[in-house]
Amino acid sequence: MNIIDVVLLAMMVITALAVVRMRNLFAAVMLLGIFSLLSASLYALLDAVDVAFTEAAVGAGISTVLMLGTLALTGEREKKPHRPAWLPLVVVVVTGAALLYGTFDMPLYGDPNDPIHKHVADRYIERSGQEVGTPNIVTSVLASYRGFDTLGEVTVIFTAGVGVLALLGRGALSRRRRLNKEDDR
Amino acid sequence: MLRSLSLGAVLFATWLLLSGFYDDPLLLGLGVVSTVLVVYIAHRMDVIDHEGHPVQLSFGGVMYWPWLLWEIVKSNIGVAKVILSPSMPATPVFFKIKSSQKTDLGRTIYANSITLTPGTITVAIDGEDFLIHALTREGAKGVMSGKMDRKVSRLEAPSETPA
Amino acid sequence: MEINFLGHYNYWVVIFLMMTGFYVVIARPNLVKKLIGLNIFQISVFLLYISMGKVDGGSAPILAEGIKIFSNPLPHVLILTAIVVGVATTALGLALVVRIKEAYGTIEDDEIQAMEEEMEP
Amino acid sequence: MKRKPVLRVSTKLLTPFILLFALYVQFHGDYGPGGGFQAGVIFASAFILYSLVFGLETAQRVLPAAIRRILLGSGVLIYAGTGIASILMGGNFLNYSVLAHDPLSGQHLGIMLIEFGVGTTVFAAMVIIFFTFAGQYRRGGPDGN
Amino acid sequence: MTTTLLDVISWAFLLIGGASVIIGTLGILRLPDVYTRMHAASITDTLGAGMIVAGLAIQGGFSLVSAKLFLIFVFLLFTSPVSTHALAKAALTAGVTPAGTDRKSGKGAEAP
Amino acid sequence: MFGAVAAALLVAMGMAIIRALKGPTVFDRILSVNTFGTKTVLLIAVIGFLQKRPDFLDIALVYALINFITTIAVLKFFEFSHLGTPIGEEEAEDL
Repeated sequence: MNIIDVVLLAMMVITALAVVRMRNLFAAVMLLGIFSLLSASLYALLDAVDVAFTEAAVGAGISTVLMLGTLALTGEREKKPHRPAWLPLVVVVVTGAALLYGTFDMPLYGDPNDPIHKHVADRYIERSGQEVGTPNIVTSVLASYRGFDTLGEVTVIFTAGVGVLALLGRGALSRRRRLNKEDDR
Repeated sequence: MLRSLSLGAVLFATWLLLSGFYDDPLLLGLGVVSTVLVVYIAHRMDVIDHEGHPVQLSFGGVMYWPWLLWEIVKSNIGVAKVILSPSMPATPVFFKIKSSQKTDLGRTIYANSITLTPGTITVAIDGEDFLIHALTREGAKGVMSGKMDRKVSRLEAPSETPA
Repeated sequence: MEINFLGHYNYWVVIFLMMTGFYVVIARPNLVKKLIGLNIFQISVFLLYISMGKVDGGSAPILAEGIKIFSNPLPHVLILTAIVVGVATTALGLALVVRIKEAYGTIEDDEIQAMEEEMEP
Repeated sequence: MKRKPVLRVSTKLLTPFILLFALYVQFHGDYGPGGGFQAGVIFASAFILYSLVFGLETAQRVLPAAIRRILLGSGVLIYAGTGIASILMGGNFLNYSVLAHDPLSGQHLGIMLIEFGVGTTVFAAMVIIFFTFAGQYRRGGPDGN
Repeated sequence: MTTTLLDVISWAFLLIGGASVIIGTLGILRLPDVYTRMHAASITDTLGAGMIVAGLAIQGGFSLVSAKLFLIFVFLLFTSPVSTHALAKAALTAGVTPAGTDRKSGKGAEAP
Repeated sequence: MFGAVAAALLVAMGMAIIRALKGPTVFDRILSVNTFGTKTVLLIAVIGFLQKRPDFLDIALVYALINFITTIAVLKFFEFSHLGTPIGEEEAEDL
C-alpha cells in the first residue's frame, strides 16, 4: 500500500514541476487536471472517500472548465518573465526549509497515538452512531456536530456566486459597455 | 407521454440498483420524487424523444451487444499485435464510406460502434457519409465489408419512424 | 533528537509541492498562471491535512459491521468543505482576471503595474 | 442542430442518468460517501454538459435566470431556516434532536434538510458561475492556437 | 472448490486487463501521431477496463458492488467513443496532419 | 493480485504523464488526460478492493462522468474558442 502512495506522490511532483515549466497555459491547465486526478487517488488511498468524491466532482471537472473559459477570454500564452527569478526562489527555499524543520516535531505519519486522534475525533467515532445515527461519520460531523461551520461555508459559496454575477453578469455587462463608451469619448 | 413513463421506469430501476435500500420507505419515496423531478427536467430540456430515450431498440440490442463485444475483443488483439511488434506495421488510412441508416440515432450507434472497436475511428459524419480513420488496411477492409452496417440497420429498422 | 526519516516522507513531499505552487504564485507575472499555482498550493494543503488524519490499519470513517479502527474524520470534514469553497473562490479570482483583461488589455501583472504608473505620474 | 449527431444523441441519452445519479448522491450521503456538496456539483455538471452541446441559450431557457437566483438564495435560507426551526421547537440553533418525536429521527430529518440546502446552493452557484463565464464573448481577434 | 475456480478466473481477467492497459498506453507512447494514438487509447477503454471490471465483479460476487461495477463499465462504453470521436473531429478541424497516411479510395478524404 | 493490477495501472499512468509532457500537439495532451482519467477510475475501483471496502464505487462512477464532460468542454474550447455556442452551428463546413 505504501508503494502506491510513494508512486502517486512522485507523479504529483513531476506534474507540479511540469506545470511550472509550461509556457502554454492550456497545457498547464491540462496538467493541473492530471494533478487533481492524482491527488484524488491519493485521498481515496488515505481513507478519505468523501474528500476523493468531492475532488472528483470539483477539482477535475468544474475548475478545469472554468479555467478554460477564462483562457478563452484572455489568451493562452504566458509571456516570458523578464524580471530575475532568484528572489522568489530564495524566498521559496527559505520558507520550505523552515517548514521542513517544523515537520521534525510532527508525530509520525499514520501513528494511531497522534495527539490529533486523541481528543474530539475519538468521541465522534465512538458516539456518533448513537447520537446522530448515520453510518457516515463525516456526514454527521459535517451536518450535525459542526453544522454552524458548514452554514458559514455555504454562505461563502453563495457570496462567490453573487460576486461572479456582480463582476461579469448581465447587469454588470451593460454598465461596462457604458463605461467603455465614455472612455472612447 | 408513454416515453416519459418508460424513462421514469428505467430511472427508478437505476435508482434501486444504485441505492441498495429496499426496505426504507423514506429512501424509496425520495427515489420516486427524484425520478419525477428528473423526468420533469428532462421534459423541459426536450431530451425525451425517439433519440433521447430509444426504447424501441431494447429488443434488437440484446442481440447486437454481445456481437459487438466479441468484435471489440477481436480487434483489440489486432491492435495489440501492431503495438507490440517491434517494427510497428501500422498503415494508417483515411477513407469514406456510406452508411445505410435512416436516422441520426442509427448513425450514432453505427459511428460509436466503429469507434469502440479499436483500430477504427469515425472522424466525421456528414449526412450518410462517414469519414473513418483506420490503423491498418485490414481494419479498413473490415469496415468496408459492411457487416456492422447491416447489423445496425437491422437493429434500427423495426422502428422506422419518420424523423 | 531522533529523526525517523521514513515517518515523515509524506509531509516532505507535500511541503515540496506547496513550495512549487508558492513559487508559481510569487514568481510568475501571468495572473491565470498565478491562480494555477494557487490551486497547486491548495491541493497540497489538503493533502497535508488528509495525511495527518490517516491512521495505520484504519479504514474509511463510515461505520460498518466488524470494523473497529477508523481514520480521523475531522480533517476530512474540513477539507471537504474547503474544496468546494476553494473552487468558488477560484471562480471569483478568474472573474476578476477577465475584468482585468477587459480594463487593461493584458493579464501580466508587471505590464499592469507599468500602466498604472504611467497614469499617475 | 442537425449536425454532430453523435454528441447530440449521446447527451440526450446521458443527461437524465447524470441528474438521477446526482440526486442519489444527495440522498445517500448518510450511508456512504456523498452529500450536498458533491450532489450539487454533479447536478450542475449535467447542466454544463447540456449547455456545452445544445448551446447556452437553450440551457438558459431550461433554467431561467430568475429561478437560478432564487435557488442560489433559497439553499442558504433552507439551511438557516432549519436552524431557526430548531430554536422555535425549543432547542439550540441547528440542534436537530428536537425536530421530531425522538432525537435520532430528528437528527436524520435535520441532516437531510440542511444537506438539501447545501446541494441547492452549490448547484445554483456552479451553474451561475459557468453560465456567466460562457456568456462572455472574446473582444479582440482570436489568438490562434 | 468453486471459490478457487472463480478466483482463478477473476485473476486471469485482472491480469489480462492490467496487461492490456499497459499495452494500450505503450501504444500511446510509441505510435506516430494523434489519430493512431487514439486507437491505442481505446484498448485501455474497452478491453482493459472491461477485463478489470469483470475480474473485480467476480471478486465482489452477486451484490451491489457488481451492479455498480457494471454501471461503470456501461458508462465507459458509452462515453469513450463519444469523446474519441469528438477528439478526432477536433484534431481534423484544427488541421493536424496525419502521419504516413496514404489516401486510399481517394474520394476527397483529405483534411480541410 | 489486486496489487499487481494497481501496479500495472500506475505504470500506465506514468506513461500517460510522459505523453502529456511531450505533447507535441494539444490533442495529444487532451488524449493523455482523457486516458489518464480512465485509469484513475480503474485505480480507484481497485483501491476499494485493496482496502477491503469495495462499496465506495460511486467515486469511480463520478470520475467516469466528469472525465467525459471535461473532455467535451476542452474540445469545445478548441473548436470555437469559447464555451457559449451550441455545437454544430458555428461550423461553416462540416467534414
